[in-house]
Amino acid sequence: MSSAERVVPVRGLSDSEFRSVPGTEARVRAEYSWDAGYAMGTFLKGLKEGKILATTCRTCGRTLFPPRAFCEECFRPTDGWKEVGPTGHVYTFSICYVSWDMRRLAVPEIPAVIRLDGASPGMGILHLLGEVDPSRVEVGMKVQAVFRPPEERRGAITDVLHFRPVS
Amino acid sequence: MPRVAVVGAGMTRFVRRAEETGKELAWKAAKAALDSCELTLEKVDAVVLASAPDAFDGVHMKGEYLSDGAGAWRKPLIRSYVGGGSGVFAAIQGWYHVASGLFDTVLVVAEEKMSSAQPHPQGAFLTIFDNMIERPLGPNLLWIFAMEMNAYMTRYGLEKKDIALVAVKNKKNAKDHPAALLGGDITVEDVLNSEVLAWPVQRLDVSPITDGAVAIVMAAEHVAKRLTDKPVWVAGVGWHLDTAYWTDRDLHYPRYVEYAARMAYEMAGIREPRKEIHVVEPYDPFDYKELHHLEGLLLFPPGKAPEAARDGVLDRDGDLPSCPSGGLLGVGNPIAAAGLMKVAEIFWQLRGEAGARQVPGDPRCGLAQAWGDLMQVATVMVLRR
Amino acid sequence: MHPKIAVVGVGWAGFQPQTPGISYKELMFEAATRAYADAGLDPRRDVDSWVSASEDYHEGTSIFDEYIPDQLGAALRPAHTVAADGLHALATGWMLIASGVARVVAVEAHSKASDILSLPEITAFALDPVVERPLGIHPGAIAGLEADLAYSRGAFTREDTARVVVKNKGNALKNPRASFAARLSVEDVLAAEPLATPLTVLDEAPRADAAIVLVLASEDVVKALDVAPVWIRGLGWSQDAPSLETREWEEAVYAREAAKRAYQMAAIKDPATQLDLAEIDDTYSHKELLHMEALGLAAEGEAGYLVAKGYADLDGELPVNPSGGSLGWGNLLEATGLARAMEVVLQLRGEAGAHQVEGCEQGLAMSWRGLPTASGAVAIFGV
Amino acid sequence: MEKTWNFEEVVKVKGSIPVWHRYTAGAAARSFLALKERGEFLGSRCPECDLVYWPARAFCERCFGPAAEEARVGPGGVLLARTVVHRAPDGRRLEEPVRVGLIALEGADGLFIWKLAPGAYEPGQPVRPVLKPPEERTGSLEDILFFEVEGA
Repeated sequence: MSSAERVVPVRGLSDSEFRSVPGTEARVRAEYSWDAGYAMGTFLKGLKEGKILATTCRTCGRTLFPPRAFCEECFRPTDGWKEVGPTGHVYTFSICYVSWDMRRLAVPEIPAVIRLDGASPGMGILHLLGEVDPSRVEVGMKVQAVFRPPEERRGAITDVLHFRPVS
Repeated sequence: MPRVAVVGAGMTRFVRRAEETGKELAWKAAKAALDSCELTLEKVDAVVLASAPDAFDGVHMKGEYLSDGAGAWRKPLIRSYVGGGSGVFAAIQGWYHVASGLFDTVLVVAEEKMSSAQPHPQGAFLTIFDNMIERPLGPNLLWIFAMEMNAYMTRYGLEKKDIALVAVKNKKNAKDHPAALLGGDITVEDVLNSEVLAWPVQRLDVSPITDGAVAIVMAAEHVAKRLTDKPVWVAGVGWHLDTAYWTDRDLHYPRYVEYAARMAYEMAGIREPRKEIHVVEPYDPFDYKELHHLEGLLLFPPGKAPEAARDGVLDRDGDLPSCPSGGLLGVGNPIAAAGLMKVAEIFWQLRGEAGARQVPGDPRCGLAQAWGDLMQVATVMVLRR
Repeated sequence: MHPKIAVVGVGWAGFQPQTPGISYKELMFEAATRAYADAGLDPRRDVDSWVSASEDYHEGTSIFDEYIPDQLGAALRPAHTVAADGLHALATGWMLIASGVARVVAVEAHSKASDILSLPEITAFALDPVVERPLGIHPGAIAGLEADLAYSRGAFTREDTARVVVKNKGNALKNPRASFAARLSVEDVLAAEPLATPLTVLDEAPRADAAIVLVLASEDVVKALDVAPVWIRGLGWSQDAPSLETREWEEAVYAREAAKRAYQMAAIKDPATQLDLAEIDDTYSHKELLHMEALGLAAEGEAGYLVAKGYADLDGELPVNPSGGSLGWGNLLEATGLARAMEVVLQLRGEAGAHQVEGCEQGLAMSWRGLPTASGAVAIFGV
Repeated sequence: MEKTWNFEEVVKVKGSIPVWHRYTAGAAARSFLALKERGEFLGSRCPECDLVYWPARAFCERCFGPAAEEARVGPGGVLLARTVVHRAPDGRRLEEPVRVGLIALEGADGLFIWKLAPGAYEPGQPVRPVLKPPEERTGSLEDILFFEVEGA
């Protein structure tokens, strides 16, 4: 018996067939209001005040970022808070031309992992780069957080508009 | 440890939009796997199931929904779940179901119907990101791959053309796979000239949205020997899940793959993987991932897998054939099903039943690996004839 | 002969209708910290593998297994999730140890149901999209039909099911973890606001938040630890047809099939006499009675009568849900089965407190995966 | 680390799973088309187990063989159980509760749950479906308006 005999056919549809064969559609309301918890809740409130907060672990001496209530290496509660950033550097980045639902973007987005000054080495966060020509972005580039004006902040990650190159 | 064998495998064709429901896809693959070893459903003691996010098929508790299609009517079924790593994990799960002594014959089924998700299946991936600090940024799944690829290229000074060879190889290999959605002859230039989605990721670096299902049958030694004179034995299994804080990790090297591989190698008694493994199916949703994973599997030093691709080592007739099936890039990527397809491919290769895809040299030991989550989990299975 | 594997640590957090100010990660961390302390183990050094039970749509996150490792001490370790109940996770942990791939496994399940704003719609999203969902009804209708069928065929009476509510919420008065404890009468239950007739809102377990962690260990590890082991003697899980159309409506076949396997493994021939207590699914009051019969704790058609005469009371011949059950401490989604397992373990250790069942040596935990499934699991524990 | 003690300071973050879905009917398509075009209840039969499924299925859940033979069922049946649902799908209290029945369709082996017309019902009553007018049918179960007592 060849492997071909163990591959069974199925019917692949064209996009228009897919939309016209009998079937149903559903838009489930799947909505949530997640408790941010004491670590992330404090971090989000810090953003509202223009501060980027990390947690610290006395056992391993690390400054953990994004902040958490526990040290995953030592398996113990973290001990305190430390302000980090707003400067840091680009660890890696992309120049993205499509949205999350695969529509073409007029202006590309530049997501990056940013390693913040003051956090332990290797600790970073996902955010977008702005106020920069995409062709000039490079790994290692020094950047800093650009906050929204205080009255526009909501205690959310989007209180940081983006990171821009340090001039 | 008791010996556990793979004794049968079957799969559906991989297509872009299946007319069949998810249950029907699962049934077709499961039936094909049972038929391949002339087994009836009543001889199956338990079923294990893998499928990636419920948000693709669009059914909450998808494992319960799919259970009848997977052959689990009034049988024990557990759906394990490690994102993209689920396909190979399902085979690991089948292994521990049998190795625990609780079951003799287990049907392992992996199904994915990604086409159900609208407006685009990528939308489901938005919800894999951290709900507090990442989703509000509107992230695209491509972001993390692109950033990992960039970190990999930057660290080792690699160029896109070094990596594009993998897409060329896999799509070519897939021409010989009867289930393939995207086999064909393309060139490195085609990859480099394809639409830029999220630099450095371009259209032809990526595997497509796919529907499909794969199933295998696993059995304890005394049953396996009755069912077939060519059992393929599970020699080693390994899996590791790294921290959820992916932005705290060095992305240029998948240490969780190395840890999973070491776990499997230790169990299999493998000391020199590059010499002892004859055919490998690393997870290749993107072309660079195959290289990344070959390095994590300790088959090449970090940053050196692209050289192997360039020198033809990874070709079907090379020294270490990699993704002879055509992989996710060529056969298609119905997430969990694609992972289990890799186990099925090693099964067929070690039995010498891979037809036009058969690698030369009478391979006796092969490895299948899958990967998933936020660049975070690796699942590894070593198989021996 | 199956290997001997024991529960050597338990930990929990929550058991409240809401856990404001605490994220699911922090809830899990609290439960895990307690469980490792209870077992006297360091997760970073002593635990080989982790299993967590979760469902994406209950978390609001796709591929939720991404977010389990750190708060369990499982970062960069062999950890995985099962999209199943906590008892399936427990069975998975058992298999990992029995297969020889691990000696110590931590099993986790949690509910952060208070984070979910649209739970009934999500529950209905588990129905078959083309064959069942077009009906467009609240999923409670399925429970209503099942109860009505049981009454009309004379399996038990409306009053019998109300007595289950009275018993379980009454038992809950002695369990500090039970947020929904109450002293009620049968009339109170019958007169409550209707949900899906004949069931009222009091017949349904209200949802709650909690996290539970159990630590399992092989016999050789148990010997080296300073703990009172509770052995896992039997395990079984099964499901009937997932479709509403072709499943058995008069009998909980999933429970019967799961129990058959668990009893065989534990060499139990007469569960009603060989078990000293049972913590079984009571997400809806009538389910406890159906489950008692399917598990062989009552003969067919006798569960209602037995509950009425006090057989299943805390001081009865076979206490059923002495903890108060889900009607007493809430529907914990995927964590429900593990909460039941924890209750049985605490009972067998003699640490159940005011709801302690005297002199118990063998107990059963059973879970149902909830509407709209016909899926469940059984575990037998003994000392 | 201090937990939040002040309820006013509890932070919650809202979100959703913002995808919707299109589902093909697979083998059940023929049941829906028969309903739409001819007002018929057309199921399928597993020849091995002699089980009749409605709506039609590709495979038999019991023996795992194909369930491809056509089999006509209903349209009438017997009401086995009924419930009055006082909750809307989103959990809110319904002003006008909905009646739902568990129905054994004639000739089918499984059961079928569908809406009942207003009124009082007793288990064991014969019931029959009322379909939408042919021009309004879309080829889905929603072409069945409700079931009512036979002879009502």
